[in-house]
Amino acid sequence: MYDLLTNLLGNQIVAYVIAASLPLIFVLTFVLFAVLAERKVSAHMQDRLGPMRVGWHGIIQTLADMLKLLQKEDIVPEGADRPLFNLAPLLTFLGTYAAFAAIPFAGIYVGSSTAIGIYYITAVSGLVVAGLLLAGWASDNKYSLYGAMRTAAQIVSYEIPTAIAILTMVMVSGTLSLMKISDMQTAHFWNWWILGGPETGIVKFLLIPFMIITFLIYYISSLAEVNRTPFDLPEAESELVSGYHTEYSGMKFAFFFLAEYANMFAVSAIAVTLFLGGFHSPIGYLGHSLGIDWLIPVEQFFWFAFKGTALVFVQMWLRWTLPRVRVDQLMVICWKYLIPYAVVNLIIVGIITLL
Amino acid sequence: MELYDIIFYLIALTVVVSAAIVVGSKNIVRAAYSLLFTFLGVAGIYILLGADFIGVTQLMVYVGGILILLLFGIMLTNKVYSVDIRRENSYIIPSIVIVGIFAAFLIFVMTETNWVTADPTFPNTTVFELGKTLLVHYSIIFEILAIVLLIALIGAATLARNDNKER
Amino acid sequence: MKKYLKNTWDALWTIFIGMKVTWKHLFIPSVTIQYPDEHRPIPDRARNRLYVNIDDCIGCMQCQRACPVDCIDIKTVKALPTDELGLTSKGTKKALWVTQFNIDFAKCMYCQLCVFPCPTECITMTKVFEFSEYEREKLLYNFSNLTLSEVKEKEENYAKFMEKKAAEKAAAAKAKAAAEAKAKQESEKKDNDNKPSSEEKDS
Amino acid sequence: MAHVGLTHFLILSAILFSLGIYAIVVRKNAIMVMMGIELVLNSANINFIAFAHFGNYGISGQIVSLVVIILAAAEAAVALAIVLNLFKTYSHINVDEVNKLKE
Repeated sequence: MYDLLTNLLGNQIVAYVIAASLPLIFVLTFVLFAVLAERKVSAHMQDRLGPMRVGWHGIIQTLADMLKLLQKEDIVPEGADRPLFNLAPLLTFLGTYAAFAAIPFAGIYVGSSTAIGIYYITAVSGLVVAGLLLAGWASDNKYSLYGAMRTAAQIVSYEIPTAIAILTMVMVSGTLSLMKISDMQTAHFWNWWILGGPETGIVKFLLIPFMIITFLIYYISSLAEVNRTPFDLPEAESELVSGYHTEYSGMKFAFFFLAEYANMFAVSAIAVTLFLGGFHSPIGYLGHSLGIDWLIPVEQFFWFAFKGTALVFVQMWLRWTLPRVRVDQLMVICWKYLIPYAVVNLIIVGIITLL
Repeated sequence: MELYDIIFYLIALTVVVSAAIVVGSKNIVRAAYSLLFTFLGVAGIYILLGADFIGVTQLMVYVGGILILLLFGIMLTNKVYSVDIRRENSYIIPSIVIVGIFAAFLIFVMTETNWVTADPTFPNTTVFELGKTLLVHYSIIFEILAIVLLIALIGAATLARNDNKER
Repeated sequence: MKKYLKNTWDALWTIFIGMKVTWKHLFIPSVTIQYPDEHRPIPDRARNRLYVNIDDCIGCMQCQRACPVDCIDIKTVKALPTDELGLTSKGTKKALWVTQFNIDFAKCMYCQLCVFPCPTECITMTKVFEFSEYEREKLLYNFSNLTLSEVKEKEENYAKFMEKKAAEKAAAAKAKAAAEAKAKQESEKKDNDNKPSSEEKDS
Repeated sequence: MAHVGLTHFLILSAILFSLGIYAIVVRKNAIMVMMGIELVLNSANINFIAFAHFGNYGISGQIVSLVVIILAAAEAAVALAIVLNLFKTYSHINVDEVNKLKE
């Protein structure tokens, strides 16, 4: 992609900037639709209708909301630490957006071709914790601080099962590069890692149940990492007003909102890349059969966005199915269930791959 | 390599300025968040030096671990609402003089020594080589590190535990 | 160990059951009524905005007295005997001009207590409930059908009438007093002729 | 300004090291002292990696810095536990006033 842009524009730096801002366009469009989808899905699951008045079936409701947020007065609480208060939403969004640098959207587009993509993504998610903790502290509000402390404890704890699940996949595939992991699962869906990947023979069938367990562990702990229900204690409306972003309004609140939804897509995208074939089509490419070369990246991008959005939909589905867990239950789920399963799973998968 | 130079100077400026804020800031939470930028800048320096794995490890351990730990320490040991943070520094001027002399000496040594250098290479990734070296030549160190980490964790948990027997 | 595994399995299985339920509900038609476009039928005895049929009002002020929040403000002027006020629909004769009948809906709490005491059933609850306004003054409803000049006229008429009446009364009283005094004088004349003027002054 | 070479990185690390030492010497708050230690460790790491990059010593420098990072993590955990204990005993964490081993 860089080479293409560099040749097109004749300037390396401009090419870098454009290539770096492509995910931003995707994130913004995704958030516009995801917020509406969240409201619609929640409404229909509760036999309601959701927003109906702005546009046909409320289709531009999010746009109207964004306009409203942009016009809102920017309020900073009196006791707040002003520079840190302003820094927090930026830091949170930075941590989320930095993860998009290593996610391969299509065969020709990945922000950074680094060979340690998945490790990098795991690392930069630490910035989100710092941002949220900062938001809670700088707000000078005890509910915000409670929310922030809960976020930090929760994300730091759930990073362990996430990391072990990712480690399992790294061990099976033998690379840290998300692009290479994607390319291992070419074309048809029986090559997806959740169905044993490109392994052959008995190993493939032995791997399937453990891959499904790995996927479940990753998915559950990623839910906790992006603070979605049933793990949304940090922003529990009924007890902490709305946690770390209680005091934020207007544009800064929009940044938190953006970061939250972008994060939802980021973890889904990692799940898709690791387990569900990445950007590869499950049923073969139309571009190959028609002989049109430029159609293939478009198809790849479509499949990637489709799979990612499907997993985001499952997150929303779970949100309106499950109640919120208590703090002690949260820790029990992490330390007593997810981590032992993840470790045992890691060892078993290791033995299977040695076969 | 002009872009390389510009990026180096930008990152070096970030590192030095944010480290100065860490050292000089009166507000301890601001110091901690300034430290975050120092860590990010140092990670950038590592990546500029072709050590991508170390750079990301720096990000993971320092930003995701140590900084959060420091912040927890700050929030648990200071009364957050009443500003009870001990602010004043001691012996500022003698310290500045001595540290300044020390820094000047260090920089003198660094610039005047004729270092033996080779042409730098930028490997695509260092992970493979690192892993091989770590598990072949440095395997005992690797194991000892694991044990040290385990002991440190157990020790930390024991130290920070509430002793209910005393009450 | 067995319990541990069973716990895990139960957790996953019950999550899937819950997800099945929500999935079904995703396709159940929603029960929402889009309010400004569609209305639910309002029950017959619902208590909403008050309406006063001013033609039937006899100005008895019973509703004003019944109101617990004093949102009704009625002023009346007595009619002249020559005025033809007509009858209410129930056949009661009206004797008062209702010059002011204000209901402040910003205060009204829709308790319906004003409706029951009305002898002519002229104040009633209607089904209108959407009458929000941008300015509070617009919630002060005036039900009186007399214009300001008419009100002034009635008041002046009544004042004149009262003056006239008072004058008549005074004259009558004077006449009566004079007659009485005369009678007394006449009766006293027979006894004593000394003080006729003081008696006249007193009356 | 010259082409960025080994010396630039070494000077950067020297400045960082001095700042860290200054923080350790001047600050009274134990957590600020810990931050100073982190700065010093980072500057040492920069040196190791710069020599590994510009020198002819292969990848060993990076391994040493990896070891330093891991030890820093262990150190931070233990130091935080000690600081918490100090706070429990003295209800402050000023290192110059911590002068009793036993109550």
